[in-house]
Amino acid sequence: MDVARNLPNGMQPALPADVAEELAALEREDASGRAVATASQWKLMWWRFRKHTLAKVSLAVLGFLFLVAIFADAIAPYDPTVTQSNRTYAPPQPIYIIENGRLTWPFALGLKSTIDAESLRRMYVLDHEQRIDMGLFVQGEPYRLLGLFETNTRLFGASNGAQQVSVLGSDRLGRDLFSRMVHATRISLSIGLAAVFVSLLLGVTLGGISGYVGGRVDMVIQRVVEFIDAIPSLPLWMGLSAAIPLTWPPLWVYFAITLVLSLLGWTGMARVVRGRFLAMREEDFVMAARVSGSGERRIIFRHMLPSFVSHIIASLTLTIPGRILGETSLSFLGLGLKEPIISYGVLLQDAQNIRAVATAPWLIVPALVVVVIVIAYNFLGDGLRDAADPYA
Amino acid sequence: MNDLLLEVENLQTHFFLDDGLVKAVDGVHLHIRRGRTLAVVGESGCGKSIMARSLLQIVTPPGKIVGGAIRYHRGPGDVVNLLDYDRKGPEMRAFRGREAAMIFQEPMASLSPVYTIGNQIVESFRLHFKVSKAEARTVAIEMLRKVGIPRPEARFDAYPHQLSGGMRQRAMIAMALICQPNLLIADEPTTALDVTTQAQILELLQKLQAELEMAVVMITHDLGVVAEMADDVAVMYLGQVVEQGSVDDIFYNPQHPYTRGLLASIPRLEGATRARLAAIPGTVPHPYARPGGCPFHTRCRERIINRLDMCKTEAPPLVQVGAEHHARCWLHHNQGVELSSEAVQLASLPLTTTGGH
Amino acid sequence: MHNVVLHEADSAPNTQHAALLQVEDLKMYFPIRKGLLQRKVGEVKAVDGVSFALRPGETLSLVGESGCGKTTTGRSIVRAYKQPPSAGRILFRGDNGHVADLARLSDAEMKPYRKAVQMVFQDPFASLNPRMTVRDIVGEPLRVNGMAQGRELEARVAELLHRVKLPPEFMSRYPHAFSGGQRQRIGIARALATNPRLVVADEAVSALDVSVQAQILNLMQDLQAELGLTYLFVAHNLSVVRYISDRVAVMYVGRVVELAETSKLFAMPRHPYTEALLANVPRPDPRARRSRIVLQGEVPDPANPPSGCHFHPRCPYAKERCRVEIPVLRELASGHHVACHFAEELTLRGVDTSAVAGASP
Amino acid sequence: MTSYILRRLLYFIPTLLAISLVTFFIIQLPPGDFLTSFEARALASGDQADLERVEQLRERYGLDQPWYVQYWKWFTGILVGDFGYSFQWKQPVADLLGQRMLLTFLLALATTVFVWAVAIPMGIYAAMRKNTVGDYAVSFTGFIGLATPDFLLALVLMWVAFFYFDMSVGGLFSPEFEGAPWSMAKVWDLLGHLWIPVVVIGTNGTAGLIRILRANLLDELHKPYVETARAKGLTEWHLTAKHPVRVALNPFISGIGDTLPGLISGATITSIVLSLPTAGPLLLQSLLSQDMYLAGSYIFLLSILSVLGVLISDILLAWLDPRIRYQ
Repeated sequence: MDVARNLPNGMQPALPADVAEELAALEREDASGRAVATASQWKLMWWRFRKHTLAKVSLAVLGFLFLVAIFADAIAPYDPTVTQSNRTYAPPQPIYIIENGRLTWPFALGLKSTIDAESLRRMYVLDHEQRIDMGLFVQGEPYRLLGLFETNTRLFGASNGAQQVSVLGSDRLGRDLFSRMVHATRISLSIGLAAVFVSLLLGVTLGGISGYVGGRVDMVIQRVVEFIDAIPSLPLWMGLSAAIPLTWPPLWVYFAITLVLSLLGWTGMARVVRGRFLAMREEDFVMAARVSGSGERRIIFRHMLPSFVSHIIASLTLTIPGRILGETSLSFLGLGLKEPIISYGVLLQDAQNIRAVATAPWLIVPALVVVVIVIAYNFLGDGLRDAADPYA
Repeated sequence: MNDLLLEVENLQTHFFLDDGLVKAVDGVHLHIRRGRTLAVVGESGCGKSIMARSLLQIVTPPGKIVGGAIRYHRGPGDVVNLLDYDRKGPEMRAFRGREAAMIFQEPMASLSPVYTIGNQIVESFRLHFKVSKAEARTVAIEMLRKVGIPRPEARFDAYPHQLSGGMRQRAMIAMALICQPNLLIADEPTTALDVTTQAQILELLQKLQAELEMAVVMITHDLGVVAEMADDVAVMYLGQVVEQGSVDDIFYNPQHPYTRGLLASIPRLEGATRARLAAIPGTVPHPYARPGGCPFHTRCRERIINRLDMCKTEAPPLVQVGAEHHARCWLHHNQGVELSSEAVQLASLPLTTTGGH
Repeated sequence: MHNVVLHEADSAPNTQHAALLQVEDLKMYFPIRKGLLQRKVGEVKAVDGVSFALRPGETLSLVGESGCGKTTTGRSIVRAYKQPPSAGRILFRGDNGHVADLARLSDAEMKPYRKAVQMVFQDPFASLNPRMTVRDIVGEPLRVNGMAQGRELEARVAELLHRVKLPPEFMSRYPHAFSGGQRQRIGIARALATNPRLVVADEAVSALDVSVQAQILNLMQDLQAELGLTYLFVAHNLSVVRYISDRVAVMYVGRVVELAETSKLFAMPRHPYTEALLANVPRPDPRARRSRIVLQGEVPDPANPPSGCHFHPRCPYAKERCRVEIPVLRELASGHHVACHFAEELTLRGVDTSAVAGASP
Repeated sequence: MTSYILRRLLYFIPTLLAISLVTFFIIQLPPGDFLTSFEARALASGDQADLERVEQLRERYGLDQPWYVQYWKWFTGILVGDFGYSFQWKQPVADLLGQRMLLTFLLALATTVFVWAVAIPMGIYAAMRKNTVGDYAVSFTGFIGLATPDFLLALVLMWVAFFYFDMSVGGLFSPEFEGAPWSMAKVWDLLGHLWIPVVVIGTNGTAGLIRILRANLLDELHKPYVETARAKGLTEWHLTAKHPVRVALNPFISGIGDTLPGLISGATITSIVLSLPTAGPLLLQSLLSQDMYLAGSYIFLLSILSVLGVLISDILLAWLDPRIRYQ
C-alpha cells in the first residue's frame, strides 16, 4: 500500500525537498493570519468593549453630558443666577411640536399668574393665547463662551428675547431650573473627576509603594488602609465639611470638598494597585525582563504598569459615581457646596422638605439626572472592567 | 458479547461561543466494556475531557451535546440511551455518582475547600443510598482505608488543604468509589502529581479496578500511562477518534499517521542518550480554524508523501484494519486514491464491531 | 568585582576545558513571615548546598520532583530573584577568561553578565509579555544592553526568528497570535539575542504537547551545535532529559543526591532515589509492564524536611544511620557522584541504554 | 480559633486609639472656640448660671490647656461613660445620645436583616439564571437601587405616601406615642413606621450585595469542585446551595464590615430627611452649630460600631472558612 506504513516505529524516511518545503509552508499557516494577530492591547480591549451595548450607550450619555458641561454657558438659555420675583415656583412650560395633529415649528405657551388671596402664593396656568415660538441660536444675555469669547448667542430659547420659557420651571427665587441644571452639570461632573484624580494619585503612590517595596512598609500602609476603611464615610465627610470655614470663597470650598471626598476614597485604589503589583512581581515575563538585563524602572514602566493601567481605569470609573453621590448628599444637607456655586446637591436643597416637593415636583428633576449619571458610570465601568483584561 | 457496558455512538458535543462554534467532540464512537480499561489519549484541545464529561452529561452551556447516543447496558437486555434523559433530570442524576463516577485532574480544586473530606465522601453515598449518618461514616472510613489513607478516622474530619496532593487524589478516588460504580471515568488523574506519587495512584487504581470489577475510562495525554493501564485505546485528534484498538494494536501496529507520529515523538527512557526525536510538524490547529477534510491533513507527512489530495477535501471514514482495530484514514480505504462521495456517507454510519473476546 | 581562580572541572573525565560555570555549595533560603509584624518564623530551604560544574558546550540536566529546588537553582544562577543567594558561590568564566562570582554581584555589576547567561522559561504563555510585539520581546535584551537599535535591531530580530524557524514577518504580531510551541520558540529567540554562552532552560518543554515537545527539543539541540551553547536543563521528566543531556544531576529536597553521565546514571543508578525515579516513569511499552518500586509517602515539605538523609523515610534500603547522618555527595567512580551512605553496597536497577528502541537515528 | 479571636481583639485597641485621635482632630478643626461663643451668649443674656457652668466645664475638660490634655480628659472620660457636654442642649452628651443611639442601632440591625433577606435569594437567582430575563430584571433593579441616592428615595416614598395614601411618614412613632413609655402598642407602632427607613437605607446595600453575590457565585460556579458535585448526581439547586454559595458567601460576610458603615452613613442622611429620632439629625445640628462634644461623640461611637462590624465579620469568616482558621 504505502511506504510509510511498513516502517518500524519512529523511523521516518528522508523527505524529498519539495515535501519539506510544503511542510514548512504549513507551519507558517499555523499562526492565525487574522487582524487579531497584530492587534495591540488597546485594540483588543476596544473590540471587547464594543460588545457591551449598555456600556457603549453609557459612554455616549456621559460624552453628551460632558459636552453640556463644557458648553454650559451656550446651552443654558438664561443666566442661572438671575432671580425673578414674578416667576417663583413657576411650573415647566412644555415645548410642543404638534399642533392640531400636524407637525409644526416648536413652540411653548406663556404663563398667566395670579396671587392666591388666601395663601398669598403665586399660582400659574398655561396661557393658551400666548404662543411663544422657539428658536435655535437665539440672542440672549451676553456671556463669555469657554470664558474666552464675548457672545450672546444661546443654543436655543424663545425667538423673541423678551419672552421667557422655562422648560423645567423655576425655583423658589424664580430662577430658571433648566439653566441651573446645565451649570450644575459642570460642577458635579468635574468634582467627581477631580476627587477621583486625587484618590488616584494617593492610591497609586501608596499602593505602589506598598506592593513593590513590601515588608514592613507594606504592613504599615495596609493597617492605615484598613483603619480608614473602617470609618463610616458620611459622618466623617460631614465632620470634615463642617470644619470648612463659612467665610471661604466658593472656589476654595470647591477644592476643600474635593479633598474631603478623596481623602477617604483612595484606599480602594491602593488595594487594587498593591494587589496588581504583588501579582505582577511573580509573573514570568517580569522575571524574563530582569534576566534580560532590564532595570527596575523599565520593569515597572514598560512591563508592570501597562499590564494594569486598564484595570485602574476600570475601577476608577466605578468609584466616580460614589464621589458624585457624596457631593450631592453633602450639599443636600447643607454641609457641602453652597450658593452661589451650583451643583446638583445645591439644587436639591430646595427639595429638602416634602411640602416643597409637593408644590413644585419639578425640583426633583436634578436628582433624576444624578441617577442617570451614576447608572451610566456604573455600566461604563462594568464594560471597561470586562474589557480590561483582553488576555483572560 | 454481554460484557459491553457503555456504547458511545456518533457523539457530538459543540460549544456555542461568542467567537464561533467549536466542535469539541465531533462524531465519536466508543465501546466501554465491563472490567476493562479504555484509555482515551490525545494532545490538548483534542476534546478528550469534553468527551468524558459528555458521558455523564455534565457539560454546561455554552457547551451542548447536539447528537449521537450513549447506550448504557444496565444488564442483559436492559439497555438505555442516556441521552434520552434530561441532563438535569432524576434518571441522569441517579446514574451519576451511582453507576458511573468521575475523578478529575486537580484534586485541590476539585474538592470543596470549606467542607471536610468526610463530608464530601458521605454526600455522594447518602444521596444514592438510604443510610444513617453513622453508617455512612463507617463506610466512608472503610473506603478511606482502602485507598491507602493512613489514620482514616482522623482524616475523615480533615479539610482538603490539610492533605498533601497525593492524599487528596486518594480522597477523590474514595469519593468516586464509595457507591461502587460500574464505571469510573478518570480525567488525567495523575497529571498534577509527581512521578513517585503518580506510580502510587496508578497502582491503587489498578488494584481497586480488579477488586470492584469496574470499567475504567482513562483520559490522558501520556502514552506511558496508557501503556501501563489500558486494555483498549482510542486516539483522539480535534474532536474525533482517529484510531482505536487494543493496547497492543496501538503500540505495536499503529495504522493512523497521527498515532505513528505520536509514538515516534514521545521521549523514552530506554535507548541511547543524546538522540533525536521524530517530531510531528506544525501545531494542533486552533479549534476555530479546524481544517476541512481529514483534520490531521495539515500535519500529515504520509499524505504529502503519498500525494493524497482528497485528505484536504473529504473526511475519511473509520476503516476496520484488524479484528478490533479501526483507523479513520484514507490510506487504509480499499479504494485508495479514488473514492466516490457515497463512501463518505457510508463512513458516517456507526461502525459495526466484529466478534469480541 | 570578586575575582576567583576557577579550577578544572573535577567531575569531567579527560576534560581539557576549564569549567564555564562552577556552582559551589549554593544555598537559597526563603523566609516564612507571619503575623502583624511580619516576623520571620522559619525558612524554606529551597536550595540547600548544591555543587556542580558545567563544561563549555555540554548539557547538564537538573532532575527532580516538585519542591526539590531544581528551578530555584536555575533561577539563582541567572540571578532572576531580587535577593541574592543565601550562601555559596556561582563562578562564571567570562569571555576574557575572567572569573566572577555571580552570587555576590550587585545588580549593576551583574549587568554585563546578563548578556552571557540567559534563560528559557517553562510557561510559554506567562513568560511573554502579552502587551508587547514579538519585535519588542525578542529585541528587549538587545535594547537594554545597548547592543542594537532601530533598523539594526530589526535585522537582528529577523535573524533570530529565522534561527528558531519562525518567519521574520511574524515580528509585528503579538504573543496571543501564536501557539504554545511557537511561543516557546520566541522565548528561545529572546534568550539567544545577546549571544549568550550559558542558557538555563527551566522546564522548557514541560508545558508543551508531545508532538511539539519533540520539535523544541530538536531545535535546542541544533542551536547548541550551531552556536556552541552550554545548557543547564531543568526538568522533572527523566525521559525527556535523556535526549538532550550529557550529564544528569538528580535533586531531592534542596540537595543533589546523584550526578553522573546520562548513560551511566540511567543504566547504573547508585542512589535509591534515582532508581525509584527511573522505575516509576510509565513506559510507553505495554509489553514491558512490570512491578514498580512504589515508594511510600510523598516528597517532603522543604520548609520542614526529614533529618539526616532527606530520603530516608521513603527509602526501602534505609538504616538507622540514614536517619541521623547527612550523606555527603562523593565521587564513587570517575565522574559519578552519589550522596548515599550505602552506595557501594547496594545493587540498584537501571534501564537499558544500549538499545535504540523508539528513537530515530 | 481562640487565639485568632484574641489576636483580633488585641488589634482593636490601637484602632480605638486611632479613631479617638482622628475624631478629636476633626472636632477641633473648625476655627473658633465653642466655649467662647457660649460664654459670649451667656454674658449677653446675663445668665449667671451659664457663666458658672462655663467655668466648671473649662475646669472639667481642661479647655484652657493644650490639646493633648484636652484629648486625654475627653478620651478617659469616654471610657467611664462621660461623653462631654452639649453646649447647645445644655445637657451631658450621654443623656442626649442614649435612646437615639439605641434606635440608630436598631435601625441598622433591622436594615441588615432586610438587606440579607432580599439580597441573598436575588443574588443566587440572578447567578443561576445568568443572561435570562429574570437575571436582567434583578440586575437592572439592582443598578437603579445603587444609583438612587437615599434622600431621593426617601423623598419619593414620602411623596407617594403623602399623595396617594394621605399618610404622614416622618419619624418612627405616631404623635400619640412620641413621649409615651414603652408598651406593646408602642413597639407595634414603631414597627409600622420602621419599614420606610429600612427600605430606604437598605436599598443601596441590597443592590450592592446582589451584584457582589452574583459576581462571586458566577466565579465559583465554574470551579472544578462544582463539577465534582455535579458528577456525584446532586441536583443543580442542591449543589449550588451547598457548595459555591457557601464559598461565595465568604466575601459577603467580610462585607458586613463594609456594610455596617454604609448602613450607618445611609441612616444618617435618611434620618435627617425622614426626621427620625435617631442620632443622625442630632449630628447634623451639632456639626452646623459646632457643638463639639456632641458631634465628636457621635462620630466616635459610629466609628466604633463600624470597627466592631469588621471584627464580627472577621470572626464569622474564620468560623466559616477553615482555610483562614488554620492560617
